[in-house]
Amino acid sequence: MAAVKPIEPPIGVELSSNPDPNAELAFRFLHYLLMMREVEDRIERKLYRQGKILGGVYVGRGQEAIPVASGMVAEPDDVLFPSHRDMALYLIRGVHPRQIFAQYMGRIGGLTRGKDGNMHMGDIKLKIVAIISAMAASVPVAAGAALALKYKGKKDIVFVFFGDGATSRGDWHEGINLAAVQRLPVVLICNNNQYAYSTPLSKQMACENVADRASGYGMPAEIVDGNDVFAIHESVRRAAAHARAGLGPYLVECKTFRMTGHSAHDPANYVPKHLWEEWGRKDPILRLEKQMLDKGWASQGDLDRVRSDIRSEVDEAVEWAEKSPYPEPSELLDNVYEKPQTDGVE
Amino acid sequence: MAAVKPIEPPIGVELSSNPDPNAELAFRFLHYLLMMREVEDRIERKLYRQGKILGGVYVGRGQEAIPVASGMVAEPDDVLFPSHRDMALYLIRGVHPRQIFAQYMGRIGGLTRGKDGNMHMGDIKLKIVAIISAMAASVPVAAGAALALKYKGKKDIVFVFFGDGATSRGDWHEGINLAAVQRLPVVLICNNNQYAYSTPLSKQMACENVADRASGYGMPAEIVDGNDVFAIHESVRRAAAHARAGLGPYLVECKTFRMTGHSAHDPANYVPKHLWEEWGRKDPILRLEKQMLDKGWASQGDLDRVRSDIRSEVDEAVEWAEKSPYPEPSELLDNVYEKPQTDGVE
Amino acid sequence: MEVTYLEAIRQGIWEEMERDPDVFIIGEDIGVYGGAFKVTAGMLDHFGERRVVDTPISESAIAGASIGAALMGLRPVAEMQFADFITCAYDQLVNFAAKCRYRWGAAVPMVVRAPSGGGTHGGPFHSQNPEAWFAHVPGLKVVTPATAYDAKGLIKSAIRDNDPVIFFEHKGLYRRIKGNIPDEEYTVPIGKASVFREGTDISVITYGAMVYVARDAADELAKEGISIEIVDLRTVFPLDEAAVLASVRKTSKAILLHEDILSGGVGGEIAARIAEKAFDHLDGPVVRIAAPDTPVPFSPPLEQAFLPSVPKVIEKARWLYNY
Amino acid sequence: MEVTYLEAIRQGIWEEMERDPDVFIIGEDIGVYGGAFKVTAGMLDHFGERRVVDTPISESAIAGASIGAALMGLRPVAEMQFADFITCAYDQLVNFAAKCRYRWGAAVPMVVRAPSGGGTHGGPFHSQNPEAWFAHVPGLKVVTPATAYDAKGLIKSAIRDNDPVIFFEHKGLYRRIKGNIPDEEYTVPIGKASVFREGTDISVITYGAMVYVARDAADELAKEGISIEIVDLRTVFPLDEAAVLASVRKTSKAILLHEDILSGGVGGEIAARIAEKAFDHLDGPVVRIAAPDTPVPFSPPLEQAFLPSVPKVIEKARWLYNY
Ligand SMILES: Cc1ncc(C[n+]2csc(CCOP(=O)(O)OP(=O)(O)O)c2C)c(N)n1
Ligand SMILES: Cc1ncc(C[n+]2csc(CCOP(=O)(O)OP(=O)(O)O)c2C)c(N)n1
Ligand SMILES: [Mg+2]
Ligand SMILES: [Mg+2]
Repeated sequence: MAAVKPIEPPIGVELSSNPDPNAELAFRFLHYLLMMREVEDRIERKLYRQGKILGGVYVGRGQEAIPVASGMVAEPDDVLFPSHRDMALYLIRGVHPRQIFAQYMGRIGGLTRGKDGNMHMGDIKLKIVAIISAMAASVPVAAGAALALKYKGKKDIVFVFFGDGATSRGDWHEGINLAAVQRLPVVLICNNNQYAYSTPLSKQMACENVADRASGYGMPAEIVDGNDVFAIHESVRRAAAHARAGLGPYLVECKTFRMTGHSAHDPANYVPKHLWEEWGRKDPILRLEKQMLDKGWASQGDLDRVRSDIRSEVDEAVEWAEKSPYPEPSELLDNVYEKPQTDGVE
Repeated sequence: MAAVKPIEPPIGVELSSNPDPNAELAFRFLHYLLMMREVEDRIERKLYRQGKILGGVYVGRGQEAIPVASGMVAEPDDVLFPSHRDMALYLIRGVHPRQIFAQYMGRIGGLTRGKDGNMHMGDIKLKIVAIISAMAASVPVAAGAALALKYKGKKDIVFVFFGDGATSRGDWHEGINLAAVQRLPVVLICNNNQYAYSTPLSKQMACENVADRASGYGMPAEIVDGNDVFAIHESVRRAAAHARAGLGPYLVECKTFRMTGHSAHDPANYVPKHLWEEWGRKDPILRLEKQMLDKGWASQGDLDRVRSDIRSEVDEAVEWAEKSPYPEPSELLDNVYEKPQTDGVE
Repeated sequence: MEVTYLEAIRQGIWEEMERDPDVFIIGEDIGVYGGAFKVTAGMLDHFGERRVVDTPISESAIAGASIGAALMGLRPVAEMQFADFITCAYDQLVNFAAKCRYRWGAAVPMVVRAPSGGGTHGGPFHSQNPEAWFAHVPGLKVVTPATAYDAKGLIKSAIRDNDPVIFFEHKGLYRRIKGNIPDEEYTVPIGKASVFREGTDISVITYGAMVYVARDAADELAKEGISIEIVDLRTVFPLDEAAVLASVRKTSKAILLHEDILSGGVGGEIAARIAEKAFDHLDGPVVRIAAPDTPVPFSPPLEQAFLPSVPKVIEKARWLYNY
Repeated sequence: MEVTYLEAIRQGIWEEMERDPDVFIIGEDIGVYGGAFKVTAGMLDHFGERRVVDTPISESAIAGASIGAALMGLRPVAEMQFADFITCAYDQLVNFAAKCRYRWGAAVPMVVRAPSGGGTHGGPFHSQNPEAWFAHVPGLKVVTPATAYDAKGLIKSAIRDNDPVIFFEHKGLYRRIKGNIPDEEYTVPIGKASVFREGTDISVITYGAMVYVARDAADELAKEGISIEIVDLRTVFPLDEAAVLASVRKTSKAILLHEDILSGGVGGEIAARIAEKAFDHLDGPVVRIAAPDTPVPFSPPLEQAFLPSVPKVIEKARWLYNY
């Protein structure tokens, strides 16, 4: 299968005449951070409230650095198992915002043609596996994908994403244990945003860090600032190198915070105010922008340009998606099985 | 509910005129060790081969010290969740060998009146919960029992038993995590006999010890020689004290070896010969007997007497069980629900 | 007093917790958040953490812990955040909870509440109707209320029942359906169907949200002089076979209607009972109306085509009437 | 060549592994031990550790890993040590495996082998017939062979199928049933029933171990001049409705027979199809014979009373014949 070329952030790249190699990387990070933020803001704060998007809406506001940094580490033939706050992974793999909006609106322009909604999207050609709702169900499946890559003698690896709450599921334990015993090439990326819906860590686990569980699987783990895109990039690169070297799974725990409700209908009154303020100051985008200005990688004008270009790309994508038709009712019966189904449908 | 008085090992007790308090304890240990060994030998090596026992037969040969020591620590009102190699727990709680043989033969004299077989026996009055076949399914259930004891403000605690292989089940993870988060009074006793059916530890887990998993639940754990009944007794006493003090779950990993096949039909050819020899020398019964002689707690004559008394008790119990009738076919429909069932049984 | 279906369930649980100190609730986000659908709203404040147990994301442990607590004499009321996740607790429910009494005489008085059903654009994992997966498990009882009155009366009976009960609450009814319930306390027996509407020409046997689809179809058909009797099963396992057969013997024509998919659905079991035990009374084929054998699709036009509809019921009823 | 039902399955898997390097097996104790029932005996030596994956005790991970490998283009053949433990993998199978193609067009070509059925004194957890729990899940196929010929032909078709297949092997048939199978390679199509025995008076529609109970009853009944046609479903989901209806239209009387319990069993679905689509051809009630709604008991006299028997079939058939 041909490798998938990520969308280039043109502005960013062209502007980094700066010799520091991190300058260009920073612009790439910024592009995807802002694109994810803009796409999800549009979904959660506009289209959902306008009633143009139905069903559950979960966004990764404040956590964007995790999928952005991880997605930039993954090679095009690596297999991704995003969770429900990892939008950037799709963007980096070249899924167009048009397709994403169409997906959320249940149009045929979406990745599932309306069969499923929101983050439940995948594309086997892009090597992105769609989650099911059950938290952590992807973990054993990711182990199996890794087993297949090893079976075929490939050097590709698997990235599987999950939250702190998902680690309480039996599937999380079984999947990681199997991957560890079989030394499968899996990078485990935990977004520890300290809440699972309304449930704080103290009611989720009795250990301090998700990483404390790694010893039970004989695997290495590291904890990283989940709002520092460069730091995550470093950690995930170490994890990927470990997995690619055939040394088995490797856990990266990203400490972050969910800067919104669990889903679009959740005001999250259960979150103490001070946490919003505290973590608001740690916003990964503001942080990166400041860094870029401080290091002289970009001018305020550059940053504004990136933002405005993204905004117009997203405007266009929403328009496109709204024009994408709904599926025909007849499609209801398509693709239950490989061959058209005759039984149980009249 | 009235506390259940264990069967006294008369000989043992009366003989220990020895001032050392451990002398009497040693006789109690010996009684239950030998009784479990004798009962299970009779089941596996005689009745099963004679075709008098049908279905699966799993015994704890070589691991008897684990249920014996643990069962002696448990207070009569503590709740026990035996696994399939913990026969001594039933004996200590006062289940008569007659009932056990009848259970294995599918007679009404058994604890389940023939509804279920072998180790699948429980008695809520004795506070012993019957396992289901699915490994580790008892762990979340044990957590719930502990939750109930805490809910009622009792000081009683729960003991749940499992093997090394069972720790790979999602239920094991979910149950312990819940117990840890809720700080429930559960003593977790692992018989690490290095095999799960034909599967060695190396294919079961990527960590060296089951105890390595404890940190993931923020709970203490200790590793003990699973063939040293006094050592296990010490460890389990510490664990029970911890749980009874309201400090949450505590894991005791007992390193031992399964001195037989997985079940009566398994020759276990997959086990390297040297392991049989090595562990045969560590037999917990021979070890205790030697200790009792060395310390002058008992004479060879005493020990022989204990053995022969047990043998005749078991002979009598088998006779009794063989006379116990099979259930009437009409009992098939009893006890599906509290009230006699009318639907689906025409 | 008129209350919503949701409020009726909430009141039922609340009253039982007031009445019996051994009743407690356990599940995900049921405490400070009051549950994903707010069925347990206010209970943490009123009853405290001891009796409102927020758990990790561990459906199997929620079910297992409920079993353990029930074995010790408590009466847990567990919540699955969505019925679809009950699959994660399947072994505990069908093998542990269901079989304890039969195997060794141990009672497991527990309730598992599961918000089920579609029509809410929930997609494949927030819309399923899992009742048939449990209406095949001796030892369990499966309850599927359609009205506010029954919802309250049945949740109270479920909590008092000494056997494990799976209680399916239809999400689409939570706030859409209101009903008058008495101020004084009452219960509704598990295992008894009710005649939701009397009729003479055709028996429509159904439950849950489809009761209202049947009702709307019956209103239309009445204008054509076709008299529909609607039997609301209320409990789908064990079945109230007598009620079903009585209605069919009266009307001699039967339609089985459910939102769950056709194959392996509860309707098949009931149609089979009719075809075996009311055969001589039948004046026409036993008709089934159900969702097609597909996952539940997300996009509105697809979901609309998926769900059994009033026109579909009218069409089939006309056909059967003229048979 | 004459082989046992067990050996036929073993050969089928073996041949497919020889034919297609993407086929591999995964499960507990399937390697050095050759599986609890020895179905995979010799495969580790012949195919090596890469293609014979021994796992921890993790049914959900076995199912999940099979899905992941299948998504990557391999063809896993997973073994549940006993069908009863498939409940531990329920979410992965009914929510992940079954729905991938429908949701996002991803093929999941995997097989889950599950030794099921009673009559072996296995008790409540080593005797169940879980097919109905899956014959209600669109996206899955559920296969239940009765003969050595079909067992081999169907396991080969299941492995080549591009959709997930749950393959129930009846433990009671493993060594008891022998059959001649061709030396040259063959397959048996999934989704097609077969007429196990031709007859004219009554159609007995069954599958798995009960095919032989039906056969023995038919032999007896033949002496009384009652001619039984036996339809072996072979696949219970999706159903071969056409074959069922064709037989019933011919005989105009139908008995559904299965070892699984009555309520919610596959027999109900088929009886319903008959009552709806062959109604005018029926000359008598659609009779069902199945185990009662109880767990599977351990003690021989109880299990004997539990399992559908030849005398029971004879009695019901006589009654229906004279109806
Ligand atoms: C098995 C299961 N139970 C419950 C849910 C409902 N649910 C959806 S997301 C969520 C919280 C997940 O928390 P976490 O894993 O920390 O991820 P986060 O949303 O915080 O990123 C819950 C309980 C689910 N999806 N799956
Ligand atoms: C969920 C589940 N899968 C498979 C089995 C079959 N089985 C019975 S015992 C056993 C091995 C258990 O190993 P371990 O937990 O180490 O206990 P041990 O027998 O060694 O004492 C297996 C695989 C089972 N009982 N439950
Ligand atoms: Mg979280
Ligand atoms: Mg073991």
